[in-house]
Amino acid sequence: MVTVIFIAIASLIIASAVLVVISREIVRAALWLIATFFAVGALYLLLEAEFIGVAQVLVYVGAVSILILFAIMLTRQHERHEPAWRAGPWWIALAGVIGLAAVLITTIGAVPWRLTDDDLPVSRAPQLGTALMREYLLPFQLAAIVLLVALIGAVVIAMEERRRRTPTLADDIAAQRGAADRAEDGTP
Amino acid sequence: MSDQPAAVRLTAALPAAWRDAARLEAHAADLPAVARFVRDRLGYAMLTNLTAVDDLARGEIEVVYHVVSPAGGAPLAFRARTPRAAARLPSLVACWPGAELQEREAYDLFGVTFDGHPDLRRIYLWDDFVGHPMRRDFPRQGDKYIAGAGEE
Amino acid sequence: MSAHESQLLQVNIGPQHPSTHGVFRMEVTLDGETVVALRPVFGYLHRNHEQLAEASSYIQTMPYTDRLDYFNSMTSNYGYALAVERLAGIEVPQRASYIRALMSELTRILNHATAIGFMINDMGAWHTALQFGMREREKILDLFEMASGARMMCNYFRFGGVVRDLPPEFLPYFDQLMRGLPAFFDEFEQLLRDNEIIVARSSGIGILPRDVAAGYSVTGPVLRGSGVPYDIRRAEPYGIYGELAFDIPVGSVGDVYDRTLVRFAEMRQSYRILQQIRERLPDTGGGHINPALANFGKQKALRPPAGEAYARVESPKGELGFYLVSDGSTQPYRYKVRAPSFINLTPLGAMCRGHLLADVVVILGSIDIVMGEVDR
Amino acid sequence: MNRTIVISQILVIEQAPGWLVAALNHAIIAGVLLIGGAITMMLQVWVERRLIARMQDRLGPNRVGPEGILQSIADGIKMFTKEDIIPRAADRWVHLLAPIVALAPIAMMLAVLPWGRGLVAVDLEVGVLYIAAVSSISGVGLMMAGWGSRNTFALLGAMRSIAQLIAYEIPLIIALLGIVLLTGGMSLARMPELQAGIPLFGSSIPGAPDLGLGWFIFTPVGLLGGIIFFICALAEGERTPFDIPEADSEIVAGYMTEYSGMKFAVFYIAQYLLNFALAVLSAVVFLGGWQGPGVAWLADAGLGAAASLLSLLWLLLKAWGLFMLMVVIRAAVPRLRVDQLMSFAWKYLLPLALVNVASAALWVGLTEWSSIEWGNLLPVDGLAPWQRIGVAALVTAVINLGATRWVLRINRAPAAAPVVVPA
Repeated sequence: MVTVIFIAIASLIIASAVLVVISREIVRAALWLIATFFAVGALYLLLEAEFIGVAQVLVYVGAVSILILFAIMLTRQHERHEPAWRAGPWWIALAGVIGLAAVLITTIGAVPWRLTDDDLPVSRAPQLGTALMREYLLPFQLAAIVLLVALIGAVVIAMEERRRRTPTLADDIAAQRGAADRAEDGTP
Repeated sequence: MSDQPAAVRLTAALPAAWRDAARLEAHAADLPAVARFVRDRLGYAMLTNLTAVDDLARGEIEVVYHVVSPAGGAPLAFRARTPRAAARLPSLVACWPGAELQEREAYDLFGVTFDGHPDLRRIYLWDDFVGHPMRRDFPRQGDKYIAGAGEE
Repeated sequence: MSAHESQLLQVNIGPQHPSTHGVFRMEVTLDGETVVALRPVFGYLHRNHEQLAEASSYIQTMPYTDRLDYFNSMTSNYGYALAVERLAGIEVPQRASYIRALMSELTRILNHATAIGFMINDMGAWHTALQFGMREREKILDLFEMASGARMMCNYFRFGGVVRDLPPEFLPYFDQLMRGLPAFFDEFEQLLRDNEIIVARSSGIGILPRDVAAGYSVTGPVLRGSGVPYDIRRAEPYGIYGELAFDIPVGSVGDVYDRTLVRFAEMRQSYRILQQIRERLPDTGGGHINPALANFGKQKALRPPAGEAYARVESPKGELGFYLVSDGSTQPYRYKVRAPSFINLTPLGAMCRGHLLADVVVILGSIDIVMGEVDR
Repeated sequence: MNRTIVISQILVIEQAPGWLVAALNHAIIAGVLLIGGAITMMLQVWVERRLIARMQDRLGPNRVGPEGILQSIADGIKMFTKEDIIPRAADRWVHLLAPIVALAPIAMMLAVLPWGRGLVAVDLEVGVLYIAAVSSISGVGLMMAGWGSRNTFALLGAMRSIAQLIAYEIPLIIALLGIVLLTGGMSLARMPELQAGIPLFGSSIPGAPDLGLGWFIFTPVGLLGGIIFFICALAEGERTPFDIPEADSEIVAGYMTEYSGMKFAVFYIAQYLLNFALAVLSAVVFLGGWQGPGVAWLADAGLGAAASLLSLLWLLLKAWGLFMLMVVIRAAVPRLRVDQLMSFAWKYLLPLALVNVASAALWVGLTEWSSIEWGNLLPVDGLAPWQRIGVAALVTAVINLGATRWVLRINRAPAAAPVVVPA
């Protein structure tokens, strides 16, 4: 039974991942990417790693992909023209893929996988939290600093946006009045 | 109609501007000067109404400007005339921004071109409409836009 | 400018948009949600009203003026009647003038109550404010029906007076309405002033500064909201308005909030005027119409002498002017309507620039337009 | 869970394979929840229309069925029979799938909500996180709708809704986090169980009767968290004053502009179901869930089924009360502007929610830690549990009140006071 579900989920992951690559329209590719993430989340649930599964959905589907979609829709004019990607000869791509596959397969083969029934400490939320606050405190705090920097960057960009906002009629009049006042001060 | 002292001051200040001083009818070229005087010296800050009248008998179109002062009182009316065949007047939008839509309306319905208007387009009718329907000689029936016109 | 400059977006608001108060269209250029440029587009309801009037006799146009501002047919009637009376030199009896002013002020209350309601609706309130206004409007429409036989297209005015005198049941019902009005004003104004979101959405929005308001030829509550105390009832009194005591409320900043407050204050002033009219109405004389024109055939055969006349009334939306040129025949040679809704739209683009898309509909709502008048 | 297995064992032959029993179990429960959801949605629409009509001096729908209660069914039939329009420029599949992607996660939310004493379909250990994760998926549906319609208004609506969902999800989750600290776990099913007893002190006073009133809303942490959560729930559920994504007076209907017929109805159902799920969630987390006077008494008397029924009634009562509060708010206020909405989330709710988490941590420290964990700084060992709760309540109340006043003060807009001057 579990095997059947696993095969279903795995084929869903592979199919949608392939579709991400071959989709001609970038928004559709992003939507397939979301499907991939979601299926990966389901895979975690199948492994009874509830926390990781839910976090996967929350972070990747709920935040990352939506930001990707948002960025695509904001930056691209939503008219439909065929993407013009003719990136070099095909054999370079093929060589790259084969090389990457070779590296991955050798790496996966070289890792001594620990296939035991032990309750792994990271599978449950309390253990995960404790681990983050004890063993991995420094990386955790560093990640927090990275996020803070990103947040400040966003604020700076937003400030710049605000500075170049379109003036209203009242702004114009106030500016004119200010200029007139300055001119008056200058004359005597 | 017109406020007498204001009209008298106007004719006295700009004696050369009038084609018919009794009706406060200005030469087309002097219209901006009249407008500025009316606004700045006489205090008529609002151009409340702008009307074109098609004077078919004389072959001219008269544009009437009603201006009022925020301080109150009756409106002052001054006017200018332009030949129907090539109706053209200087725009007063620079003086009164409120003239913008009204001049577009006169352009659309009467075919008076206002020189210096920032955005002179048809306002009610579509851009490829032919003719100016408020002119007195515009056919009231048998319009080519009415399907089957002229068949009966 | 900078690397992250976003693309401009062209949006058509209208002509079937829910908040354009009819078939009005605005071509809006957006930067994100900020309005960079806005161009109003007219003409979807254009029916060449002026041309039709020039092809009809004078009295035939009277019911047609109802359709200009279909919310306020009484004031439209008044402006047209005034213009023809000036052109033809017709006297109006005192009682008729009182009835006319009574109807005008009722119209003002009706219009402002619904205009504020519609504006708050545009802000996204779910019809509650509008229903408050509509409830009062229905009562006033009952009065109109008693007097004229019609609720919205009243066609009540005639040259030299009104078509018939007030029926006997009118005044008791009117008194009942008047008793309820102060509570309505308080309740409605509380709804606005005590609602933080409405205040936040309306103050500082769509400012039309005092310096430029007059130049744009705006009139009515829009002009007074900008702080210019200009009211035709005071500036060039017509009818009995010279004898009545009332204040002209003005705003200080010229934003949407000011315009709304001016409308509230004007409703209270209209209530004051109505009280004065109600006191003096029984003592008025002269009948409801000039006897020389009491016969409808005489109205039909009216031939004003050649000449021109421009008459204007303070309609609830602003200065409603009628310009007439007569060539001595039974039909006007030139008939022009100076529509407040239309001309108040002149500064719309300037007022909306720099604000958000959500503010556009609120600013439009605060101008209070009716498409029958804009497109004519 | 156990109870439902019993039910399906009656239905299914004893020898059926285990996976079939499990599948049937889940199918039955899912069916009950979804049919219940559909009926709830119809009732919601009717209640909303009637209640708003009351506030506006109108009658509302009163023709179909007694008091118009079947009006929603009539509307549903109308929706079914309407033409399904797909704009020519639209992305066909994205346009079609969008309503489904929007509705499915919301239906998934219903699975982990504890509906009554012992009535929970799936007791997920990370229930709170699950709710947050699943509700964020529906944003994808809205985005698909906005993009797939190829309509400027739809795109604007989708942008707005995503911006809004992201902005309000953060204070929403942080508000829940405070309660997670208090309960020491993310299981939604456990939350009502921890809210037994009497207000504020719960079951910490020995001998006090179990009134089922130990709701978190009665603690300072729960009160602030509950208010923040409810406001965020209004925004997540796109209710007025936060119905900006579908602001009909501005952008027609937002992402739903190009939808008609049944697909429109699916969006509609999704929205009302989300509102109800959020109301239930607020009730579960802050208002004691199914706890209420009488539940514990019935359970002690051995009437387990009656206790479950009463607890279900309590929960529905609370949820409907919260939903009606949403309706009243809708009738009373207009909507915020986009920038006001954003600044409200980031400048008011987020700081308050963060302060609330700190308060919650302090609460836990003051009520549960021993003096060793305090580093011998705080001699708390000698105090009885209820005394410690009293101290914690006092401290957190001061912190939360102070923070609220501070946030309100620093964000006060410069006074714009245009006044009418009679001329």
